[in-house]
Amino acid sequence: MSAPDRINDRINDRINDRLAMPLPATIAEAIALEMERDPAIVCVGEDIGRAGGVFGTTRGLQERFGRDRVLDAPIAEMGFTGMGVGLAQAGMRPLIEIMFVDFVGVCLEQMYNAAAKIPYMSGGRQRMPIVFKTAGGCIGSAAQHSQCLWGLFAHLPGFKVVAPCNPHDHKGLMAAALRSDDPVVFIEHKALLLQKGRDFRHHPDVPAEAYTLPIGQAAVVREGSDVTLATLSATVEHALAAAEELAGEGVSVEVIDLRSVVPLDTATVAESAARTGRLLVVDEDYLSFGLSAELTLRVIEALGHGALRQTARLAVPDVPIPAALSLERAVVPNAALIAERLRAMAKGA
Amino acid sequence: MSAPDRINDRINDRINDRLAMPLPATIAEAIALEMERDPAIVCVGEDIGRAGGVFGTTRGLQERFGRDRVLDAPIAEMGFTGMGVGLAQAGMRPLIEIMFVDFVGVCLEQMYNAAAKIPYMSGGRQRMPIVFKTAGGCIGSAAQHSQCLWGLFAHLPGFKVVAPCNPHDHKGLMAAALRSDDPVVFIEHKALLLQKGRDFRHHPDVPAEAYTLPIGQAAVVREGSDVTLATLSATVEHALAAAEELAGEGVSVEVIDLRSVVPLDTATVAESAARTGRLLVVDEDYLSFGLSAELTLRVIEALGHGALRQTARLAVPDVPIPAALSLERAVVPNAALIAERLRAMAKGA
Amino acid sequence: MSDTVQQTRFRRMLAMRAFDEACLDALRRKAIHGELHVGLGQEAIGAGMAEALRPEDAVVSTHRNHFHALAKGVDRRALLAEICEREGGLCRGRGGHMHPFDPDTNFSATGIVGASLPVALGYAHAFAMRGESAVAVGVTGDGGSHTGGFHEAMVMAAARKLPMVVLVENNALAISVQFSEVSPTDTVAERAAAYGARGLHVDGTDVDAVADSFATAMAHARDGCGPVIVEATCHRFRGHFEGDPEGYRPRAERQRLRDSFDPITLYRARLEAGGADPAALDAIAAEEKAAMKALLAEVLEMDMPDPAEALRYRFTEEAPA
Amino acid sequence: MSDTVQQTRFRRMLAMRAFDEACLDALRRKAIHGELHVGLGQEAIGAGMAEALRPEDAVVSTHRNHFHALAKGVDRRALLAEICEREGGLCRGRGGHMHPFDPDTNFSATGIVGASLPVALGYAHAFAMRGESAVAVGVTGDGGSHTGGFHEAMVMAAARKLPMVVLVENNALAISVQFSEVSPTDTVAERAAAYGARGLHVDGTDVDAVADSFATAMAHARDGCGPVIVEATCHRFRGHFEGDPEGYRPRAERQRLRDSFDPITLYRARLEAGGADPAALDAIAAEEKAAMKALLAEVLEMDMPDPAEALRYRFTEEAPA
Ligand SMILES: Cc1ncc(C[n+]2csc(CCOP(=O)(O)OP(=O)(O)O)c2C)c(N)n1
Ligand SMILES: Cc1ncc(C[n+]2csc(CCOP(=O)(O)OP(=O)(O)O)c2C)c(N)n1
Ligand SMILES: [Mg+2]
Ligand SMILES: [Mg+2]
Repeated sequence: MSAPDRINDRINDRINDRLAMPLPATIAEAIALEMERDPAIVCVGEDIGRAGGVFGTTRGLQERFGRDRVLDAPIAEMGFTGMGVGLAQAGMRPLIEIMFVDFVGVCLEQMYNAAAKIPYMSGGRQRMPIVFKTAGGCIGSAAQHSQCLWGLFAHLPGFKVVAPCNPHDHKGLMAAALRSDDPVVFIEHKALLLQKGRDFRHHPDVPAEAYTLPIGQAAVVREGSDVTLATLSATVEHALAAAEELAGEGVSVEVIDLRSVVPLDTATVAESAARTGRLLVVDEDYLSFGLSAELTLRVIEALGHGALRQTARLAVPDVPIPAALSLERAVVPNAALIAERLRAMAKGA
Repeated sequence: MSAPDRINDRINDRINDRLAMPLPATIAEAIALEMERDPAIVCVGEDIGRAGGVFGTTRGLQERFGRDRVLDAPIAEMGFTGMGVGLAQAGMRPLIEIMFVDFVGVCLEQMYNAAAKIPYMSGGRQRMPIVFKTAGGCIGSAAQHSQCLWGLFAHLPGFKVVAPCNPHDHKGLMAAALRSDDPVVFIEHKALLLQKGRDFRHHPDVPAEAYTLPIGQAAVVREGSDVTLATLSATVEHALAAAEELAGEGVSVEVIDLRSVVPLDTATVAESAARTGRLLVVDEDYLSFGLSAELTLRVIEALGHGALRQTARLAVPDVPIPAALSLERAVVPNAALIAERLRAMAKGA
Repeated sequence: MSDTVQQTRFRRMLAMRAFDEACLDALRRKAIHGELHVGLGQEAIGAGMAEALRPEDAVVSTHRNHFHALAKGVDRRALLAEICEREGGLCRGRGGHMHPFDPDTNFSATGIVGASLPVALGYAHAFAMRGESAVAVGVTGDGGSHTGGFHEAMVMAAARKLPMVVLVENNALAISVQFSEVSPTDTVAERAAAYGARGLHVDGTDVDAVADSFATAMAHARDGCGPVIVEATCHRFRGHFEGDPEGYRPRAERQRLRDSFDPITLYRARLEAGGADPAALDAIAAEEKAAMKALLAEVLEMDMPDPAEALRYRFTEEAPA
Repeated sequence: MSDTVQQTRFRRMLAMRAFDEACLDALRRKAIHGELHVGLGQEAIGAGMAEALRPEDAVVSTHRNHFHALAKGVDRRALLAEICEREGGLCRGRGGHMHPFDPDTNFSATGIVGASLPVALGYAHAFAMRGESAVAVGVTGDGGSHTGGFHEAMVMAAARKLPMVVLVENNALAISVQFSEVSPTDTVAERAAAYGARGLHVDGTDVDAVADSFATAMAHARDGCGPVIVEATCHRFRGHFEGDPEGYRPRAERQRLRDSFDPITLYRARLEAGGADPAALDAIAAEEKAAMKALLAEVLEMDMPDPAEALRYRFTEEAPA
């Protein structure tokens, strides 16, 4: 075996190792790299210290950075979310973990009336470098532990709202969020947090070093010519599966991962939809008064009335997530429901 | 003077008296009539008892119905909003007042994870007849006391969301809300609460007896043929003023008062827009991820792409409400901003 | 021959344990999804509270609610069927194990920590204003005692002297977070003074002690003397939820807790020391186990909800009276 | 010749009163919109806290924040200009009177009751972890003491023994709601025990007493002994906000409070009894009044924000560093 071969082998091993990394380990790595760079970063949340997070996204951080910088909080979200505001005002850069996004109803106050508005209310004099890290999405946990709610945060001015779909983006966007001087709501998906790198269809590979990705740029994750499908978070994987299925039926689907809801990259979606003439927005959040209408209408506003042949949206049809899997499958967009909707669109005018 | 004349005079006096009623007195009257009908109604909120509400919308109720049915609460919204859920489960019909809608961040939990979802989570076995009564809107009170937020409630399934614009509708919709077995978010507008009946351009007259209006039906408050303008709450008055101004310029504007955001009466708006070809949605809530996109897109979905010549939306442009009036006037839709937008549409294709 | 008080307590604990063991079995058979929180190790609290609860009383519980539901008299078939997400469940499979609602017994729960007490407050006000003698019980864990909802509900209940009992199941852990590390006081009960309320502290592994304390608390509240905090210390024998890797405590520690503080073992020893016939106790255990086994088999035969009905029950018009 | 401690306290109270009287004047001239909450009657608290505050300390206040801002050393010209919504104001007219933010003096406020203490908690943690000797002061009214945020912030600060002082301005009213009707305890200070914290109760109309108590509290917190609740009882001389019809209390009652509990009148009497020269005190009063009058005139000449800039400062890229 030649020397270069051995080197390649070692590189491959390393890549293989990294492909075996659970997504939470990738996230913990991103946070650790930033905490090393910047001593102002402080993490506060339930079970993020000794336990390393209920999904493991902060594993190892407390051992490494101590109990003052990685703080196990009591169940007092109003208290420690407001604490984040105070930490930011004191010159720190807090990462506040709200374990599940569903719990936001006890602490939205500090998020939307304080963190999100203080930069404006202070006339730009007070920055709010806070990351609100939280997990959303359906994994069979019923109405109070299954929501996405990015549409809610997006409606309230002052937040950036990020929801990545693959390990590479989680790492780069978490770093970007921690370096941002604005409050960022960073929404992970519970189903993705249960996966390893190699389980991801798209961009499973993650460099070991620190890097950032710009917040607000969508990615075309599969090119196609018949229908434009825009979505984000765990649904990207379902969309890719559905697109593959439709390819077998002769329908070419372009899949766009929005990556963030605020800022929303309308330009990338509009450019694609202008080509395909058909736009499907798929959203695991609730259908009405949320992402799907805003994005669809922004694309229509950008392209003009009549520019598109069809638009459609597939989202949770304004119903709490039911406990029974038989019902959950009927209301949460999955590959089968997406494929069905794409098929209907392809058949349409 | 003949007998019929005297009777007419007396009726006119009565009507004139009632036109002098402040809107809050009309609301208090609606609640009182329902409380008389139904001993299960209990009101809980800050300053609703001895003070009769900070705007007077519960004036006289505590004297009349006692301190158990009209309860002055401490500043503990999470506590007494949840109390509403428990009261409903115990067979009562609570009216819970959140003084200003902006405070919802401390108690949204009980509203959206409990009240709004329990009917569904219980498989229809537990009803939630709760009215969440609150005041929204801009009257110069800056970022934490000026919001509307109906888009936020509308995104979360399980609520009905009502925001009336005139005394007649306030009375009828409050009665309907109190008789509804579903949770209703009833959003008053602070500017309207400072008015008397005769200050209203539309439907200032209110019968003395109890009546209900159906929740979910929009009203065409001014007919027109060139542009359809849909809005609600205090903005209806501004829209009517703008429509009058435009009439002088030869542009005929149809003004629709939506009256509720959930259910949203798309049919009435679509029928009108199909005739005029132009739809303007005006919203005092934030622009993005809210009412304006949802309604516009629903109309487009109903009529088909290309059916409308123009759509436009005018809303608070995703910015916290600034304190300075010079800035507030630039971001909150008022008659001048609406007229300007209508003019631009009338000139367009 | 009917059970003695002691036998009833013993049977109740065994029934509760058998119930949660049936849930574990159902989980293994993939009949339950989402996080399942069982109460193994905390049976003495559920069994101890059952006696003093009247049908008209209300109980508002947490994510770890099975024993409280059983104590309140919720039909265990309907409860298990709901946990197994069946159409025939308490909530037609819509609620699942964290969200059982039973208007017939005034029982409900929530998956949001601290959110139970404000709901109990609502029941308490309704009972008081209607002049009824019912009591509302709000359950929380030690973790929930730090929430704002705990404070706000206590403030309101105490100022109005409402018939509310707050049952704090202090198992010393909120998932991984130790009570001793985040609580400013040694007990939750001592915080009752801040509300001018009564606080009781009891060993929650001793069913007799729990039954006594809980009865005292209920009587106090029922008599119009205002709210009571009953703190029952106990131990959580399993992970926070099924599947919890429990990286935050050594396996040996868990075993030690099971060995030392099993409320059933402890009670059995007391009954035997008092002369109870071991065979009779074995019979009770076997009966309860067999009953739950049969019940689970029955439940697993029940239908799943029909996907075509997924949108029903959001609003009243969708739910026939 | 510089002021004595007593004269300084007297002057501070007069400066505060003159400040809020200037606000009332500005309101009459329609230079302020929205609800204005003044602190008339509560000057002894603001003046009493000023002495023990160091530049590095933080204060997080409420809707009734002017005196706390002045006590913390916020530039009064910028503050008044902000209250009058001018581009030259502390926050360029975006914040208004309920939302002043001054990173230079570590002062901020919120219009949401109870929301101030969690923010103070954040400062306290930052100070402690950085090994600084600064203290974070969270201000709340009696009404705010019933909020969940109060409890959660106290739990966390006490468990970690953070340098936090909670100043409760107990004016016995939350808008119309009487403290005695909704509080389960006679005082807020006595609830400190529920957090293993120190509680101090002081007559908030006596500036000397407030200065002493507040200094004690600050020293306790600064020395790493954990949080302190300082409850200062006082009276609100005006409506909750300007324009409040105050239907909930008789006019005579308001007058009685003004006559009996004006902290300035009371202090003046004490100083005079101690031999102070009435003319010197008059001079102080006149100076402060004149200064504020001049300042208001100046502020009212300042520009309003430019509507073209209404969308700026939402995000960092819109706000130059
Ligand atoms: C408001 C809120 N925050 C966090 C959670 C997540 N969570 C669920 S249970 C739990 C721990 C609860 O601890 P405790 O109250 O002691 O009850 P136990 O699980 O020990 O019975 C947490 C943090 C939640 N459900 N709700
Ligand atoms: C969460 C929340 N609820 C209600 C209000 C409305 N509100 C503003 S001030 C106030 C009373 C505050 O009373 P207190 O804390 O005693 O302060 P004080 O006005 O007496 O200084 C209320 C109810 C609010 N701003 N925030
Ligand atoms: Mg616990
Ligand atoms: Mg007060």
